[in-house]
Amino acid sequence: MNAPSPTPSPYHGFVVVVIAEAELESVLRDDILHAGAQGYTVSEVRGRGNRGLRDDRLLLSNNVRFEVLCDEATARRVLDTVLGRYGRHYGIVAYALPTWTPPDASSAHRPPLTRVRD
Amino acid sequence: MNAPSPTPSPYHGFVVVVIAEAELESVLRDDILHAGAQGYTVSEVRGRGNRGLRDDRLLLSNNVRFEVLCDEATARRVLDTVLGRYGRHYGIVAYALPTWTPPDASSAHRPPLTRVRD
Amino acid sequence: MNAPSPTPSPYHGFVVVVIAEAELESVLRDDILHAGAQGYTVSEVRGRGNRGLRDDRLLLSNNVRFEVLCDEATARRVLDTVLGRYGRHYGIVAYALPTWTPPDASSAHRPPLTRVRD
Amino acid sequence: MLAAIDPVVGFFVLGLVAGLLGSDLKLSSGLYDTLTIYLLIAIGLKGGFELASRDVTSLILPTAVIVVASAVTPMVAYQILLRLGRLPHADAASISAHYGSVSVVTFAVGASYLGRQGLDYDGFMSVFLVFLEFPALIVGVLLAKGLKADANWRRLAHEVLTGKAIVLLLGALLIGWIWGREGGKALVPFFEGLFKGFLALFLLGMGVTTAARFGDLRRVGLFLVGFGILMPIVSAAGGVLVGWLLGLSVGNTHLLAVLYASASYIAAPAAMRIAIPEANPALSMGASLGVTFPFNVVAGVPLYLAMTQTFYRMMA
Amino acid sequence: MLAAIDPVVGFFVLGLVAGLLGSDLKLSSGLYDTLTIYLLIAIGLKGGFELASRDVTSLILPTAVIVVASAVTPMVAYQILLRLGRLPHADAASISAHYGSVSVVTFAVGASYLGRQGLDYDGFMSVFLVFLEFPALIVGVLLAKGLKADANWRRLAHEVLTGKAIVLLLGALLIGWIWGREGGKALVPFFEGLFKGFLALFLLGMGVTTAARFGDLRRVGLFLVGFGILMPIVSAAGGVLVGWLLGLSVGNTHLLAVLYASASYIAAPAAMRIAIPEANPALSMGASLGVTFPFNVVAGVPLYLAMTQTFYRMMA
Amino acid sequence: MLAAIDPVVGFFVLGLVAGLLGSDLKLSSGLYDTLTIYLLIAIGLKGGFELASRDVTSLILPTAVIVVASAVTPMVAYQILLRLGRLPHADAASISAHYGSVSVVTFAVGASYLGRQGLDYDGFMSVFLVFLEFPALIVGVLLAKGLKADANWRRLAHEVLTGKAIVLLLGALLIGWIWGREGGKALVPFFEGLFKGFLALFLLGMGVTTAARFGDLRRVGLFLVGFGILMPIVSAAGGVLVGWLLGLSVGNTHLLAVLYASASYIAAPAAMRIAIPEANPALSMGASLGVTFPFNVVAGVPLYLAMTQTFYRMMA
Ligand SMILES: Nc1ncnc2c1ncn2[C@@H]1O[C@H](COP(=O)(O)O)[C@@H](O)[C@H]1O
Ligand SMILES: Nc1ncnc2c1ncn2[C@@H]1O[C@H](COP(=O)(O)O)[C@@H](O)[C@H]1O
Ligand SMILES: Nc1ncnc2c1ncn2[C@@H]1O[C@H](COP(=O)(O)O)[C@@H](O)[C@H]1O
Ligand code: NA
Ligand code: NA
Ligand code: NA
Repeated sequence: MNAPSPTPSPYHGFVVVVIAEAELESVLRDDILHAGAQGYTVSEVRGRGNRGLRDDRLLLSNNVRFEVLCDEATARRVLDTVLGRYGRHYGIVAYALPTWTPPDASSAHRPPLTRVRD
Repeated sequence: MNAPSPTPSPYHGFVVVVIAEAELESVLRDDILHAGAQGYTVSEVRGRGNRGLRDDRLLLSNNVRFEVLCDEATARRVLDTVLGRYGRHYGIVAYALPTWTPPDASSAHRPPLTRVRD
Repeated sequence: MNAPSPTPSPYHGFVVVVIAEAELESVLRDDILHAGAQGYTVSEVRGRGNRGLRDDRLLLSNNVRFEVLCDEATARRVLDTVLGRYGRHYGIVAYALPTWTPPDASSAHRPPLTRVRD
Repeated sequence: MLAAIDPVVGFFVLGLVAGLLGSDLKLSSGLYDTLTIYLLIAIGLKGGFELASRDVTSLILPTAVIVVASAVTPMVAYQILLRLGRLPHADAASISAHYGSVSVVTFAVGASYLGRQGLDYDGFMSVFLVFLEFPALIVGVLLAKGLKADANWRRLAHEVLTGKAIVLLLGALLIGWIWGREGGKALVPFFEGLFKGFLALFLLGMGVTTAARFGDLRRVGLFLVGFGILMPIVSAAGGVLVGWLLGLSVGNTHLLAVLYASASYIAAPAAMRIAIPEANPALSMGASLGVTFPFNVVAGVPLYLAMTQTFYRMMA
Repeated sequence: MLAAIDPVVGFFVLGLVAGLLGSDLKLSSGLYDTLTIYLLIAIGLKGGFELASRDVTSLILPTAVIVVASAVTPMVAYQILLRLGRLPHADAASISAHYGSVSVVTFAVGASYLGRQGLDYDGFMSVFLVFLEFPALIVGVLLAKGLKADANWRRLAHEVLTGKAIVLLLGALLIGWIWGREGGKALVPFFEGLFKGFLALFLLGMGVTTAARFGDLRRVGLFLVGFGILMPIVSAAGGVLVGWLLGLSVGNTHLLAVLYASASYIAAPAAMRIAIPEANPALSMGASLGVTFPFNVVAGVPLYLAMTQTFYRMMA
Repeated sequence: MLAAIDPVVGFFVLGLVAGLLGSDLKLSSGLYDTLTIYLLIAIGLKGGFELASRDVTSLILPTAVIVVASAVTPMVAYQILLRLGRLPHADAASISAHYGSVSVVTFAVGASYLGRQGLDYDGFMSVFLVFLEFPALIVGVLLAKGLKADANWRRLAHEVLTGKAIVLLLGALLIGWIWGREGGKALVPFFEGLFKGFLALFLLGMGVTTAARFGDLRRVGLFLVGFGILMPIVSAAGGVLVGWLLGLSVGNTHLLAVLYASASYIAAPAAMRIAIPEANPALSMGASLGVTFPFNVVAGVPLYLAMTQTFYRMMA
């Protein structure tokens, strides 16, 4: 059946995770939406990598962690944009994960691009 | 060998992630446990989606992010419950990921439902 | 081509997630780096499991959530170390996820161990 | 002229300008929480100290009148929003509840302003503050759901009555009342001496927040902007009338007008999210935080005093 | 009668009631941290100012006696928990350490209470506070591990000695001692003037937390509830005896009794989690935060004063 | 001798020791933010109150001179870093900008120190503080990029001008100026009475942070450690000269020397991260927080006063 079901299904598609210096939050936000994502979730994280410790309890700036649900094409655009633009000079890592689709008739018929809410 | 090994193995099964308005935290908590999960991890996140910005630094309420390790059946129940109950009127997104099982004898024999600690 | 490309590719390999009592943060940090990880990201989370509620707004200590990007061998070492050492007496759960590799020539040639930045 | 305004309003404007310029100035959410808890306790304590030093029975009648009269605001607001604004049922009800309820910080700004004018008011005004939190929320849900079963009244009542606004105001009021100013004098340097400083910080943050809310004004639409300015003036006029009928002093009546005119942005949003989930929170918060709060703090508070004084002079 | 109690206890009760009603009132963890840091510094400074104005050598003997005597509490507690309570070895040791150590906030409530009774006490009592943090933790680990090698004493010593409780108490004590009240007078409005306000906020949060801990009481079991009430009374009696033997004033002896009776919930849990990981933290925290802390704050503090006064009258 | 030092420095040392011992003492990031906001407002207000009570036109010339002269520091620093230190272009430019800009907390420590010496200074010194934030940042970018198009000046200007340091200092200055000390007296107990207390807490946290930064010293290298100590002395000497040429009092000149000697660790890092992303922030922060800040707070501030007094005596 193609009629929209009253209850939304769990998201199936991709999750892109981007971890970067907090200074980049506002530009990453714009880039992610520009790449076609319809939303994002962001949280404050601390970390350590090639550039040493980042922890705002020590007056250093924190990192932020973006989590973006999107389809495959958007996932690639997000990854390409953020790593292409900031990967060279800024502390940034990014990866993607395919989400699990419950093997269930109603949602199996949905294309992966469908938003989670009807 | 069926004897419980002294060191626990990494979790294999599913991770369900639910991101929703902070007002729903207490009901989601109950729903998740009701659906059969044996625990959950929750953190404060901010975000943007169809309903605009959510950021408690701006006196708006935050979102919360639940992360639930569970078996497949519980994963489906959690997703169905939370999206079914709150998907229509509240800002909520949810997805699941299958975790990776290290191809290693001792844990391969464990059924996916086994809790991570012995 | 083996020449390093100027823009980094998205991370492909594994993500290990470790959630544990905040008291373990400093030792987990060392163990994770020891196991061969080149970095980590950590955030404050709350949670509930076999040992009841953990929430620092209630003067109980919080949990911390480590997220480690690494190759398969390191992922196994991290999981084995942290669960082996602390799994018995402390509240700790851990799992791993394989990340998605965009089916794209330049990064497909990279071995999974390659760091995300050139 | 500026001297008549309280410098705490300067901090509100500073936050507003910083927000509009896109400054990185932000109050952490922990600081917001701390300031909210502080202001609620300080105001509650002050009311309690006052109650301890006077005959309480004389307050029962005015409280009852003021609380019952406060139900008029949401009912008028609902009709306006539904008929003139053509808003959906649920949104009209939710917004009405926001406007019928009260804002603690607007009250504090009003009290500050009175102080600078050399006008007196009684500490028991914060007793009204406590009781004015509820009625509008109840009216709002009644408007949205009628008396249907699914209105989950128990959960709503719980949400409202145990919300931190009520718990802290009422609790601090009781503590102040039981111990009195003399018994609680060790608390005075903190909860009275620093009041203006904490209020200044809170208003700084509110300025930043209000600036961020201006973006919602587009969604809110021109109609709601007008509503967010005119509705408080109408409510304030009602407050002047009720205060005068009760024989309150000019200062007290002014504060009552400020209370009626103020729109809630702490207790109401949380309660409405539970009670009327179909309502869009961007509309109610956009109007109450983006329009009415700045209007009241900057222009409304002095205006309502002028209204009060004019009316009292006319009736004298 | 209520007038004898400090209004800060009113805030504790308010938090407790809010928590039991399921209110959304919560202190952010940042605010908890801030309040803890403030209280530790304020108490340390006060002790330091006192030391600066007196002959310190006269304190060496009483400090030594008080510290050594404090080791009795965990040893008695351990036997009771093991034999009467039939608790596992590790849990008995860990809980003993909690009860042998001290609670800064209970101390502050005791000092407030004395003040309201018009009774004097000496600022150097907070010197004891610093030194009473350790012995029980060491005894606890000894009980759990004996002198076996795996007790990782170095890590434990580090954890305890560099824990923020000790570092701030001792550090502020030194600063107060070095500069004296005159040299540090610019710090007085903040660290003394606001003390009761900060204490009130902390107790408000402790009330909420205690309410949340009541759920653990089921796990804790009836035995531990009784233990959590009777053990502090026994320890307080020991404190009265030691204070009297050392010839302390009634006020000082009361505070010593309060210190002995109080159970740690900041330093001990962190140290025990490292030293005795087999022990279940829900048991020790349930008893110390869920039973003993509220008992002490509400009933214990006045009770211990009555005990002290009665004993001093008997011996006079 | 210790009596000459402000006890707030004691808190810095306490934090440093705690950090070096590996204590779990940490200030939450919310508390850091709160303290920063408080200090910026308090300093700005103080300057504004001062402006309100004097003829402002007399300040225009000295401000201009002081601001223009401040561009010398980053230019000298750049040459030293590039030629003697052989640092990469971008790093030399970024570090120069940090050293040319100013540190609000170092300024506050300097002002405290003067107060303890019984020396006067004028509140308008914090006006200079505001204007000394910019020039070095602009010089830094000019050095890194020349006047090339890609320097994205608009974004940089925005970042600097709307950064919370400038917004709060300038905003509070204006508020203080408009309302004056009399009009803003309700703010005084909070923003002046508690100043030293907040400063003590901030320095406590800075101590912990500085200790954590010591790890970067290895990366920073011996050269930068020497630079971090000698550069501020050179800049302070320049400050003494400029102050003397402008005919400032000894106290004011000392504060000018402290400003010139101080290195930024709030405004500059954020601005440089945007303007010169190629520069490694560990170098500039390691030098400014790990070397120069502790040096200034503990040794520099008294040294610069000695320098000022000696020079004034010589020239008298
Ligand atoms: N291997 C890794 N696993 C997880 N997070 C990482 C890893 N490497 C770097 N990060 C995160 O990315 C931030 C910047 O990395 P870097 O530029 O390497 O310092 C760090 O502060 C961490 O939060
Ligand atoms: N595409 C997305 N990716 C990640 N998080 C999202 C996405 N869409 C929505 N969210 C999260 O879900 C919350 C509610 O979404 P909404 O109801 O669409 O406003 C948002 O505030 C985000 O935190
Ligand atoms: N099933 C689960 N899903 C997600 N997080 C969990 C789960 N079980 C436990 N946790 C997390 O691990 C912590 C310790 O677990 P426990 O030792 O079972 O109390 C909890 O506080 C949670 O944050
Ligand atoms: Na109203
Ligand atoms: Na004790
Ligand atoms: Na400088």
